Amino acid sequence: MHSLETVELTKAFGGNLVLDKTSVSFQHGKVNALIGPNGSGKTTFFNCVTGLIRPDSGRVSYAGADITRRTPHAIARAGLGRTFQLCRVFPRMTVLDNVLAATRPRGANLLRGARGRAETDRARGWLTKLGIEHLAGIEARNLSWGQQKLLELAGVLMSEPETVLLDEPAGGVNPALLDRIGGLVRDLNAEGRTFVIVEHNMDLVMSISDHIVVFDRGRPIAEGPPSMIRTDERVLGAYLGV
Amino acid sequence: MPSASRAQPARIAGGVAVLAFAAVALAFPSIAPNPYILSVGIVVLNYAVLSTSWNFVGGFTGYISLGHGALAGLGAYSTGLLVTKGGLPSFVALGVGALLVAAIAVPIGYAALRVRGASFVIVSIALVLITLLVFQSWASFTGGSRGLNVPRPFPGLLRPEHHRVFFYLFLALLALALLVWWLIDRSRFGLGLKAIREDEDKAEALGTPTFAYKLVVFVVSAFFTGLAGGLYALWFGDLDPIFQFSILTGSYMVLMALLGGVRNLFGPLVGALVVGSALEYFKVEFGNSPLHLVATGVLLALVVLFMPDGVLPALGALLRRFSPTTDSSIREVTAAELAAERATIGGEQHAQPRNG
Amino acid sequence: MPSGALLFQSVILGLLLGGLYALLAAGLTLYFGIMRVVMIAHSAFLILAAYLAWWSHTELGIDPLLSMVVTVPLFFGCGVLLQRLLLARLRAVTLTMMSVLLTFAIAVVVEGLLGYVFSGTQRRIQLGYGSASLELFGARIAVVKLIAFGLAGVALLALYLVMKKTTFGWALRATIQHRDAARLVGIDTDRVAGFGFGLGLATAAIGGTALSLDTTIYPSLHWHWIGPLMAIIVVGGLGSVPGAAAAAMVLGLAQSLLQIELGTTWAQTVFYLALFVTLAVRPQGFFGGRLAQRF
Amino acid sequence: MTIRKTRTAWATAVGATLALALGACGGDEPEQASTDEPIVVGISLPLTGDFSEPGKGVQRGYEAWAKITNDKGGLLGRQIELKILDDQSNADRVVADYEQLIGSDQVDIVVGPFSTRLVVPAARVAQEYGMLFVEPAGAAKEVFEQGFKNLFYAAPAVANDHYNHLAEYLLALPAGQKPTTVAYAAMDDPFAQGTAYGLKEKLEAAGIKTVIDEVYPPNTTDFSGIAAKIATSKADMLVGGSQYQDGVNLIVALQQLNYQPKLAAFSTAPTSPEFAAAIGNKTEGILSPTGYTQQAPYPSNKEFVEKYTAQFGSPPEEDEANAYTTGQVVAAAVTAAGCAEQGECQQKLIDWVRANEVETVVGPLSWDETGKPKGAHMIQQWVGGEIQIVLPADAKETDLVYPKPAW
Repeated sequence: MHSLETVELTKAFGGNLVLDKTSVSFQHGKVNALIGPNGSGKTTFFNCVTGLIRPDSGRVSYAGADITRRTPHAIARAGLGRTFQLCRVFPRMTVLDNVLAATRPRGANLLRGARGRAETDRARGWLTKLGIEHLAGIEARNLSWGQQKLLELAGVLMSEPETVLLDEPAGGVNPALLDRIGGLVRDLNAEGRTFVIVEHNMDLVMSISDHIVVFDRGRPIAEGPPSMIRTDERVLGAYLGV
Repeated sequence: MPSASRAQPARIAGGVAVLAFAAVALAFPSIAPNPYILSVGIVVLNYAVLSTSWNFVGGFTGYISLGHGALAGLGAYSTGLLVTKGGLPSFVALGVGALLVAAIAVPIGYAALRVRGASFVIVSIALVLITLLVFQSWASFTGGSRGLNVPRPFPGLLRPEHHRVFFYLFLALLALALLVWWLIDRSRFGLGLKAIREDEDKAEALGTPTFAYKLVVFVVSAFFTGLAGGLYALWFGDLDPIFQFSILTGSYMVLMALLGGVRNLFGPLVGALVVGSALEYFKVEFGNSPLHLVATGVLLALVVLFMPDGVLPALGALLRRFSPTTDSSIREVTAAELAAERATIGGEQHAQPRNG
Repeated sequence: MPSGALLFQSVILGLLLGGLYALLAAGLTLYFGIMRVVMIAHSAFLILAAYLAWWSHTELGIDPLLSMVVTVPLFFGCGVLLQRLLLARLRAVTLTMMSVLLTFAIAVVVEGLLGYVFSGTQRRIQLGYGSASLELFGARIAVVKLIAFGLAGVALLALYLVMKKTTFGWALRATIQHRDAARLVGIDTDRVAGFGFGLGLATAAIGGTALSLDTTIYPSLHWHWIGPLMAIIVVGGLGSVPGAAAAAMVLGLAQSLLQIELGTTWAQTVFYLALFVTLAVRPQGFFGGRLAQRF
Repeated sequence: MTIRKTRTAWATAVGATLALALGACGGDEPEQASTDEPIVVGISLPLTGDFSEPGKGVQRGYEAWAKITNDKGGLLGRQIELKILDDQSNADRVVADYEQLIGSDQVDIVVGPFSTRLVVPAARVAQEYGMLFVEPAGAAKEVFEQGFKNLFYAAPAVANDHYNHLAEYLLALPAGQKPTTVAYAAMDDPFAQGTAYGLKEKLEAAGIKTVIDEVYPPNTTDFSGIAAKIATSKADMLVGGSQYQDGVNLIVALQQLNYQPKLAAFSTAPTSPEFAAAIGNKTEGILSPTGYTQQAPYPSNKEFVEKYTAQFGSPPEEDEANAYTTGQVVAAAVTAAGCAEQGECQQKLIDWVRANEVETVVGPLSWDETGKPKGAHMIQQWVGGEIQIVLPADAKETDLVYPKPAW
């Protein structure tokens, strides 16, 4: 069964076609990986899916609903959470507030105190799970790169998305942290969250994903379980340029 | 965000300062040596209300408006016209007028806030110029360049008494504006707004309806600006488009807010006290000269270039560097944390499940 | 219903005005293209140039047009310094907002200094040929307006040639299109940006001289110019020089024609209406302009 | 000494406002004016901004009055000291200025600023402090509809009556020569517009058609649009309700369009010394009302013209004369009431002016209960390169040229 899928998604910047009639579908409740050489359109794909960029043509549907023209926050509220390639946190807000900012109050709740007990507990919960709870009171700009990655993740998780899109979660983090993120993804997936991960680190991809989609020049060239992808020479071709 | 990591002594000091200000403000009418000084006090208070109102947009969302002068002018004129043409009682007119300004702010915000970045500033400047044009040209309705004369709400009072009353009215309005700012600041709405200021895309991706948030806070800001303008109209009595819709009013608000620090509740107030008093002082000592403009411009440029977070915060940081007790030590702390961090990671490594 | 003669006269006036708008808007567009900066001080420098022209005429008795020999290079230098010393300092994160504030501050300083040196009194150059005019199919064209239009035209043409035909122009366009790419192909984008600003400010010098021939000037006059100009570059689609020129002509004409029915001041509102409509309906502008979205 | 007073006052204000020096205040009671002290006369004038040209003229007028009076031993044996503030032609500043002059600087007398737009707010401040307010420039009828009890306009006539003599002249013309169409262009300013509309009412009443009626705000600089309309209307006669620069600009724009009316009348601008040069000396036949002429026979005027010319190197114009007149009125009141300080003295001064007639450089002046003077203006015309009185007949220096030669 499919939750997130795109039909003939197309996006061009100026002259060059970045997404070329891309039709992909990701498996619900699984850890999906999206790989491919640099410039194969993975991040653009994410941006189109999450509404940050308007595709020129094509459709994006999530859980059966067409979300192509929705605003990013509407898509987020539909259950799609994402992180950014160069991780983005709110630099001048404390770690705790960074996470709390992910709550989505409505109506009268908007005027209630931002640090309500329930939220704060949940936020601290996530911080603890990611092992940065002790930094709660510090402004995010003072965190190390790895800590910021974790913080961004905590924020996304705080917004309780059914499906989490991670854009290079392993980018520039030390091996130890890498394992930790990998483990975390697995745990959360076990709790029923769907993941779509763009990642260059093959070890991580192969170790955690159930289903892999390979991009080349803005279109999928292969998909399947890690075991299959490992041996697919089209993939090797794409990477080695043979 | 100072509120988050401020040491206890600093907080107490702050409280004392606030109380001291309140005391002086309440006593001011009786210690002011003559009516002129009192009227200056009112002008400064008016600046304080305006820049605080401005800070609803500037401080929370980081969107800088140079056009709030026009909103104040609209407040003044709508109040004045409601009294003279509509025959409403002065203070009813004040309220209705402010609501009108808020209503006008909706379409303006819609045009200005949809597109990100400088277009907001452009629209805000355009707003001043267009309102000036309209209120000058539409003489039959607004009185045009001859200005509009707003009848006094308390005709009986002599001028000094009149000043005294309005001083307290402005003080009350200031308190109200500060209260609302504080409420938003600590609210979830406020948190969302600050998220927008920090990184609008990120906030949007986390599910914050950024456009709606910006629009709402812009309208709130417009409402208070309108109130300030209207109250000024009732106090001052003579409205002239050239002055009511002057680009300078807006830039004073920005300067005051930036100077005092847009992230602090009291930043704009302090900025207004400094700049406002300075303006009037130099006028008395050296008379009016275009050098006021030069000073304003230079000051603004310096703040923008070197202390975009405000002068007072910058000074505060400077002071803190010398006192060990407070949060200047963030960096060392994080250094320590980082060490701890690595340790923990190292420790957890083995615990990690190895699957693949 | 206005007479045909009046319509024709207004069309002529509109075109003459539009020419000047086009030149100045071109300058603004240049800045925006280079740094995504809305240069509020542009028109302040315009008025400064006008004052220098007036001063050199009344004090030194030389024809205002000659003042350009000094002002144009002077302004070019100012532009370079402005970009290198001030705007380049701003943090990229807050560049748009802060640059507007900074240029606004500069505009206010210029206005203040003008007021201090020349006083707030309205000034006007008294030329021998000030009220001379040519007959054209029953319409009258003031010689001074014609000269102003000519200046604008020549300056625009020169700007176009520099952009299209010279290596510097090539580098400038490259920088505008894609800064990083330009850097990759070995363009010193900082230097180019600086010169680009100089170029923009030089157009202000020419425009100011043209302006001084036939208008009364006073220090705060620049606000009456920056408003329409900002409207023009937004309507024209930010970053597109032809777009700006087209918008300038259209709006200039519209203003002049609306004057017949609405009078001078109401007619000016057409710019702001156009601005609001554009932003509300079509933020990327009506005459193309790739950069608009990013604005 | 007033300076020092404001300083301490300021220390207090700033101190208090900034919550720094609570103790620094008090002890600022205004000293009682003793007879050897000068009489301080407070004035706020537009020395920069829209009205700076006439503003400076008014300033010279006041300075001339102070000097001439002081040379003759001052008033009540006290010297006159002027305290002039610049209001930048800005209504807000004007109020703050008079607030400061009366409340803080404790001046003994205040007199009016320039331009009706500023007179009304200023007069209100003076009224609410119970001060006498004689003013040289609040000529529009609005001023006298505000119900001021303390205001007196020190000139022969209000704006709407400036053209009375011209109206009579035109309406007396035989049907053939009488202009049939008129174009009006007036600054949106009570005074300037008042002059033009005063004439408009009278001519329309006599059935002379209005073909163009344009009103423009004070900061207008581009007159080509208005000029185009007027030119294409081919009106016989043109009436400009102008201050200074706007009149010049409009005339130049009209000359660019080669518009040649039979009659062109502008308020204020043509009487200014720079006028001829400003429009390239194409002044022939331009009309203008004036409340003052250097040739006026009144005794005080001879003295005024002499000493003024000696002081400033050029003879006085209308603005200067009005300011001087204001001074004369105040002087007369002070001498008669025998006092000049704030407080009950002011009411004495007001009552005296209300009840009496004052000999001035523009002739004997007296006022109705609203402070409106009872008189009319003369009409001048540029004839043979200089501006001369042409109406009324008994005061004329030369004959009115009609229709006017081409400019």
